[in-house]
Amino acid sequence: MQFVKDLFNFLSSPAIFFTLVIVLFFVALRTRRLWTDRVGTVALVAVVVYFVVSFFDPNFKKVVTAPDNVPIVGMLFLIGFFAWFSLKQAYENDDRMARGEPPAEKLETDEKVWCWPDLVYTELIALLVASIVLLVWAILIEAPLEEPASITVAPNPSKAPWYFLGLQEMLVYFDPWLAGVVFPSLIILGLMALPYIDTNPKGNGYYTFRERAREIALFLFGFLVLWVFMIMTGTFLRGPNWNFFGPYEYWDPHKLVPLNNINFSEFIWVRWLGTGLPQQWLAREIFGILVVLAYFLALPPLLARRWLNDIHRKMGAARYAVGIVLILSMIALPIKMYLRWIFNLKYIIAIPEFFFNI
Amino acid sequence: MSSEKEAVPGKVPEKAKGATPPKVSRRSFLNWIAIGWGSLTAATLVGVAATLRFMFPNVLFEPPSSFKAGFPDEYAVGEVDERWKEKFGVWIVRTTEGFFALLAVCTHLGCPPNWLAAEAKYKCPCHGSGFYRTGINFEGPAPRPLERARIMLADDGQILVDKSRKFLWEKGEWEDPESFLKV
Amino acid sequence: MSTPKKSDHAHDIGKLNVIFGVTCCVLVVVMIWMVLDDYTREWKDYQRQFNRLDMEKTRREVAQARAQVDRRKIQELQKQRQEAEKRIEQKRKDYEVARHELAKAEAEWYEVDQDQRFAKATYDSLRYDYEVAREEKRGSAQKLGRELAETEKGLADLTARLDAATARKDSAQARVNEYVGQIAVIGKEMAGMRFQQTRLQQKVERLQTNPVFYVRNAPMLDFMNPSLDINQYILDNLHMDINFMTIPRVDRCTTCHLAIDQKGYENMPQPFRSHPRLDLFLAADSPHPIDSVGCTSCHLGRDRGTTFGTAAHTPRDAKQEEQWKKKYHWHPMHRWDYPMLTLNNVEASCYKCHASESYVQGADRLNTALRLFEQSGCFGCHKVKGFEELRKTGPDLKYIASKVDKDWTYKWIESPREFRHTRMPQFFHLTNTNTPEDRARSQVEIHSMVEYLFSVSERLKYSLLKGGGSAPRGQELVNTLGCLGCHVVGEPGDNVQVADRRLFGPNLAGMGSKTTREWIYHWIKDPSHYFSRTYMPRLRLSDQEALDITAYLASLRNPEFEKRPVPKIDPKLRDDVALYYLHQHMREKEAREELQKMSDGDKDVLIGQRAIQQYGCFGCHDIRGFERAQSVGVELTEEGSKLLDRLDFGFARIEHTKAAWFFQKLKDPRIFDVGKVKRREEKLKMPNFHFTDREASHLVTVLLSFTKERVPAEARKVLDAREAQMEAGRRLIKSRNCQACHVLENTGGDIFATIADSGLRPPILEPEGEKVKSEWLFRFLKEPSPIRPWLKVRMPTFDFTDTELNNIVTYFASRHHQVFPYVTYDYRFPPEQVAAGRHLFTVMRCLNCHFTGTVPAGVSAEDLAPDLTMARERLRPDWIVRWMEDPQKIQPGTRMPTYYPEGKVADQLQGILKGDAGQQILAMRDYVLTLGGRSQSVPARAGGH
Amino acid sequence: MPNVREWLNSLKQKFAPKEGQPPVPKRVRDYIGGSQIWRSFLRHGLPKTDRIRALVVLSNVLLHLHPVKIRRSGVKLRYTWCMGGLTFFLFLVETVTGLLLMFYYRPTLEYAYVDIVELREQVPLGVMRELHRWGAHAMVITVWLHMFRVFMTGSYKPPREFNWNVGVVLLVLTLLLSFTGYLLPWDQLAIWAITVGTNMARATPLLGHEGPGSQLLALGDVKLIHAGSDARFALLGGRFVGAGALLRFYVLHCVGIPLVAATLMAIHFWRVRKDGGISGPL
Repeated sequence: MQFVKDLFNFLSSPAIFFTLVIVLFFVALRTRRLWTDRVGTVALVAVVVYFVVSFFDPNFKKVVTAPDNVPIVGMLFLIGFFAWFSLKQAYENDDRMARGEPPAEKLETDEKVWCWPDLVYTELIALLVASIVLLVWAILIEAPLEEPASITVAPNPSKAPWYFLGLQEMLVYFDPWLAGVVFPSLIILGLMALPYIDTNPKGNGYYTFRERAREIALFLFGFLVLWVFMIMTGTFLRGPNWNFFGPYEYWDPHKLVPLNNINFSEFIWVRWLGTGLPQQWLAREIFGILVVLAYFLALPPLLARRWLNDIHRKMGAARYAVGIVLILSMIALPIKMYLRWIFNLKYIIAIPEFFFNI
Repeated sequence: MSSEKEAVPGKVPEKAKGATPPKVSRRSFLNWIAIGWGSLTAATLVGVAATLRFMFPNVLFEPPSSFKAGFPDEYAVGEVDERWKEKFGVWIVRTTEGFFALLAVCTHLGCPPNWLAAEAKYKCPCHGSGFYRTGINFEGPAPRPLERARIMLADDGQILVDKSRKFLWEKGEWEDPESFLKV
Repeated sequence: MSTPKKSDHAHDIGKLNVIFGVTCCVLVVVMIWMVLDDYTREWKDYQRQFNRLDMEKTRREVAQARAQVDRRKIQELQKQRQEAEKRIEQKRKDYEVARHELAKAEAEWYEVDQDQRFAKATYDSLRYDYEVAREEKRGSAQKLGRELAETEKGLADLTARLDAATARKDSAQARVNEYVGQIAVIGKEMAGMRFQQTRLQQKVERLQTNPVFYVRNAPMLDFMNPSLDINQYILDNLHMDINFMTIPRVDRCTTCHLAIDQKGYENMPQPFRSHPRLDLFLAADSPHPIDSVGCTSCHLGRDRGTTFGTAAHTPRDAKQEEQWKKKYHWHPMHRWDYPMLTLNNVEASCYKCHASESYVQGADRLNTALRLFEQSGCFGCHKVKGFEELRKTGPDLKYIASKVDKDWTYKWIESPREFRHTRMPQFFHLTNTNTPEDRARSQVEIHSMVEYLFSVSERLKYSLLKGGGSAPRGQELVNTLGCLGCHVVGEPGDNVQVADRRLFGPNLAGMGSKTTREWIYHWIKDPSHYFSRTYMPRLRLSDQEALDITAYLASLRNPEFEKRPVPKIDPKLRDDVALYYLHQHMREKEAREELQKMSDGDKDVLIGQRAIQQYGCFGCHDIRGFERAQSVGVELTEEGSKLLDRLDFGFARIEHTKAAWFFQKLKDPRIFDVGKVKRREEKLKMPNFHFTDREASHLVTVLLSFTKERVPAEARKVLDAREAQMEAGRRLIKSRNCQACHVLENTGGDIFATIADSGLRPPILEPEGEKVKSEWLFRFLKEPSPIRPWLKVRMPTFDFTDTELNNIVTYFASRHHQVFPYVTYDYRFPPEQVAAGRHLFTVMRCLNCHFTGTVPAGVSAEDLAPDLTMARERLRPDWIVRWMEDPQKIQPGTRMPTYYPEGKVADQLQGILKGDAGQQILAMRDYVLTLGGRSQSVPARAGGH
Repeated sequence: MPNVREWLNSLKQKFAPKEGQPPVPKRVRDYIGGSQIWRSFLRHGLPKTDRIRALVVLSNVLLHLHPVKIRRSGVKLRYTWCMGGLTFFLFLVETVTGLLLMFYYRPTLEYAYVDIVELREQVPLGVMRELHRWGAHAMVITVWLHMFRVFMTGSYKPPREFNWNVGVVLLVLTLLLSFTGYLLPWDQLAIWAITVGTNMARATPLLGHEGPGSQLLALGDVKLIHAGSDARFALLGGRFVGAGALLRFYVLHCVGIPLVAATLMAIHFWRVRKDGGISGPL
């Protein structure tokens, strides 16, 4: 038993877990066979069984049943379900369209029904069900209330509200101005820009995967992997001092994790050239600055010329520019994460004089 | 537009009468519209700015996080000064180079350590963590060095210690110019 | 369709455009007006003005600082620096090499240091893993243990490398320093010399009204980092009562009083002047630092106000009020209940934190005022928390019939001041009871009061005096024994202007008219027989002395008073008054019946008892039958916080302020009845104390000090163990008026005014605690015996209880941090030491003033010093040493010469004990201590010195 | 008294079963259904005919958000998940429970925490607080799922770009509503979650005092952006999470954000109809 727990603890360490999730995500997205009722049922049962069995572990139970973590568990199930449900429908529609039939929704589009009672009634029932769920939830589980607020005694760990834990998890890899300000703004801007960048006229109003594979892959990668998965990590796997703890590990505030991180400039000047860091910040950070500039300025045209030629042509320069910057920003997160895990890289550009660290 | 359509020869003087004044006044009307919308924009901007300004009160009811710690020449070189420890939880240490302010909070579990002048170390009475004069940990369970507070020179030449800004050694923040007061 | 349309619009759009344009412009203007109106604040003008003044001041200081810098030294340093630079120039190449080496060493060090830190972190983390694994008995523990050991080795290796790298770096640095070190040192030295100047210069720059100033303080931008800013202190401990709750004071006074807590602004115009007592207040090192005591906790006023008016300033007098009205448009702030105290009443605020102390250092006015409050017996009629357990002010009337007769008593009650100056107030024939009817009725009441008092009085049997005394001798005794410390002998009716403490006991004028020789004689022999709780001590008078004094006091008469008639009482009126009192608690018919049954004596007793009850005589006197009576006046515990609306000003034309009302009330307690139609029982009852203006205004301060403000324990003056010990003794010292004769705590010695010869005055007791042994002091106070037999003034016997004596002894010892007042001393007197002491004694001619055993004749009192044979019993040996070292330090002005000024030994003493001052003093001390009776018998211990 | 009796008798006579008349219940129903009050409030009979069904939706301000008729796919839960509707419902739940909580809750340092404890322990049906809090969490989840569904069905594509944008803003507002409410219990969870959350605002470029570029906003050595004048301060009304923050968050939570959100919701729903109803394949 302990071995299995250790294995799970080991697998859930950020680097491994994240890699597994990415691989699983891309493999699963393209595997038609997964999106069927049977697989869905099996997966649901498996996850439920996993939770039930894990409940016997005190450490697991303690974290999962913390009052404010209950909604997150619920959310994980709901999002898992709906992800499966939407993709199932998408693949079914794809199959239909492959057969030359219209998507399932199309069959029902042209026929109209009376709002009263069809819609209003279903709405009413939905409200009733929601009310019942909410009331039961409220009766059974007390809303969390801890000790009175104190500005001097910080709980360890101090966590943001759960829906922002993705951002807090990002803080491990990026400075707050990026993780807390720039990236959230980009997420909002990106979402708002979505209808203007995505010029694919297909897939409007029905579930489909094949017709919008790239859009869906990108969006789901952002939503499921970079947002929901990060929230899960931040909630369940981050303990005192924001150290990583496996699901069956005791949250020991004394746990020590070496943070032997090193800046890009140190790699270059200290390790590689052996000359020591230059005094002047521009000279010191010039390589990092060049790398970042190249990533955002040189990479897009390069991509446009080589691999994304068709997209570039279809979208036009303006859409392409906005879209690619947004996508590169999104990808920057996993890139930085891997750089950290593999090279212990702290900052690509580190100018603490101006609070400017990337 | 419509007047043009309806224009009939008999009404010519009328049209001329109607056409000439607008020619003068249209420009002036345009000017009035420009002035109007311009000032309305300005008024809105003032309003928005005033609302923003409203969010910054002239006085604050927060206890000051900083305190004045006397004049530099009141401190002896090489000494750990304990006069502010009880009230503010801060040691002020003067080296040959200058001053730094160490927070008297053990990095292990938050107890206040004591300065043992004879042994030249800070010793935490709770679990025995020991720190050098600089604040670097060398014994006991403390995982990291003591934290430094911002220190600078105030207007009147006194030392100003601001506890709201902390500098952590392990993050390399002791290099920060505000973590150390040069003399 | 047929009629041509003029236009499609209801309005002339062109006109609307114009109206729109104009409206928008007006809107902009109004918006800007709003912003500017908000921006303009009174305090900003003050701050700008202060900036200007401060800059001028700082400029002057810069000039001063510059003048103080040693210019020649600077020039020299500059020259040295140039030379050093030249030297580097000459060896440029070597210097460059050294710098290159240093850069290399630093780079290397940086890398090794980082490696070492990483290795340390890895090691720590591994150690944790190992500990956990071992504790949980995991299989991996062993492997981890091995790994840990290996890592430790690696870490040790890296640490060694780091040490080496550090050494290399340091040596490289040292080499570079060979070139530039001197320049750095010179630079540092120059900066140090110019430190003040630079700092002040920077301040001037900050104070300048340059573009930066205008941007920082521009409207709308001034939220970022304005230099004009509201200053405030939040006082969490000193709350302000806003009725539903108390809230912390937020003192914004320093927004305009910008330099109030800083030294050096004493000559600035207000509001920029420094506080006159920075040693006591506001300064960070004073007992009342500004950040915890603030301003309004003492001065009152509105803490949050930032304009002259809304801060609730209070003008000193009518003249200032006029000025303020003109200058600041000042008007009383009606919506604030606690306007600022005028300066003469500020000390009232001390009391809310220092109520636990009988004597507040620095608050002279409050101390005086509180003593007056106590001596006047205000607490007898007015309940005041903290004054409940005090002794009643007036004498016990238990034996009144043994002391005075009825006629005198009648006249005394009717108008005490006709007899002499006294604290006894006048109850009758006052502003609201001055009509003939009132007077007649008052006379009935007084008459009955006297009858009542005599009817309940016990009588003491005094034997007739044997032999007579001499009045002149008696007068001499009164003047020299020390009676004048507490009593004055004035003319009758004379309000003698002497120090308060000397009015502690009654004025002795008219004694002969008041009482008998027998009473005087027995009283001065032993006052407690007549009044057990009297403060009057025994002076251990011999029979003859007592007779002499009696003769003198009996000769003091007040013929005017003796001649005053005692009116006959109209029985009809007496019946009316008796009926009036009876009617108060029974129906008229019953009352009449009751009256019928009463004898004259009964009526007198009834009226007298009721009158005493009504006027509250028992507040100051112990009177039979009133042991449990409740005080008759308004409770004053929170009088200072009383709202102005609750004070009835009547028709009195005085200023409507609390202070003015109090003052008027004290000066003429019945004034607020003037012009009102009132029945007798409705009238104000407070008697007239005939306070002088000075006394009345002092009492106003006291009243203002009684507030409802509840200061939390943290902010109150809390006595530490030592102070608490001292406090009990201090209270006794105050209540027994010790300071009338002795100087103590820098005050007192009022009797000195009557003793011209400074050698004959009572001793100054400042150093007493460290000087004398506690057991000696205890015995002395219990049974005083003369120390300076030539003094005429006599230390009285106070008949303290042992507890009281202990309190006093502890007080003296604690004052000088003598933690353990009773100490055994281990005397050792090596003969050679004593011999040297004796030799010194003769050389220094100590016996010119001091003596051993008998007082030498023919020496003036001024030149006499205490008998040294008492030293062993009386003095603390270590004090003798300190005294010899520098008597002036202990008791400035003492006639004892300083033999060792600053530790130097006089020429003629050089030969003794190698001319060592310390040794000489010790020798003399030892010698002095052998002078006492038993000293010779104490053998020197083995291994003595 | 006699008058009342007479009146009752007259009523009895009036409703006494007479021949050829329908039974009493029906007559009562007809009486009520025919009364002016009833007709003025409900305007139409039971929706038995299509005309009345249309009238129900058309003549009711609450229901007229809906079209009279709707595509069959639009009512299929399989397609819509009903997440938008649930979000709106939860918003209403939050409004009502929040309003009730306001009767007991005082946003001051002295009382905030004890008021919450009182709600839990003493206030009758203090479970309102649980409803409010769990409803808030549920709303965050449903709004995410709503967005997820809208994306998966491509319903942001023309002509719904504008409404998608409104939706994104509403999503952000929902998070802000939850975030501002998180502080109000004034317990350790609240204060530190908000401290951690708002600490990021310190690093706002230019406008945060620890953000890149804030040093540029300075006049010589006079810093214009510092802890007392930066973006986080505007949010908190103080340098740290204290009395000012509690009050500001309370006002934003109870009035500011709900007002904006309600307005945008009205626009959102109206646009759904104007853009051709709930989306479906074209």
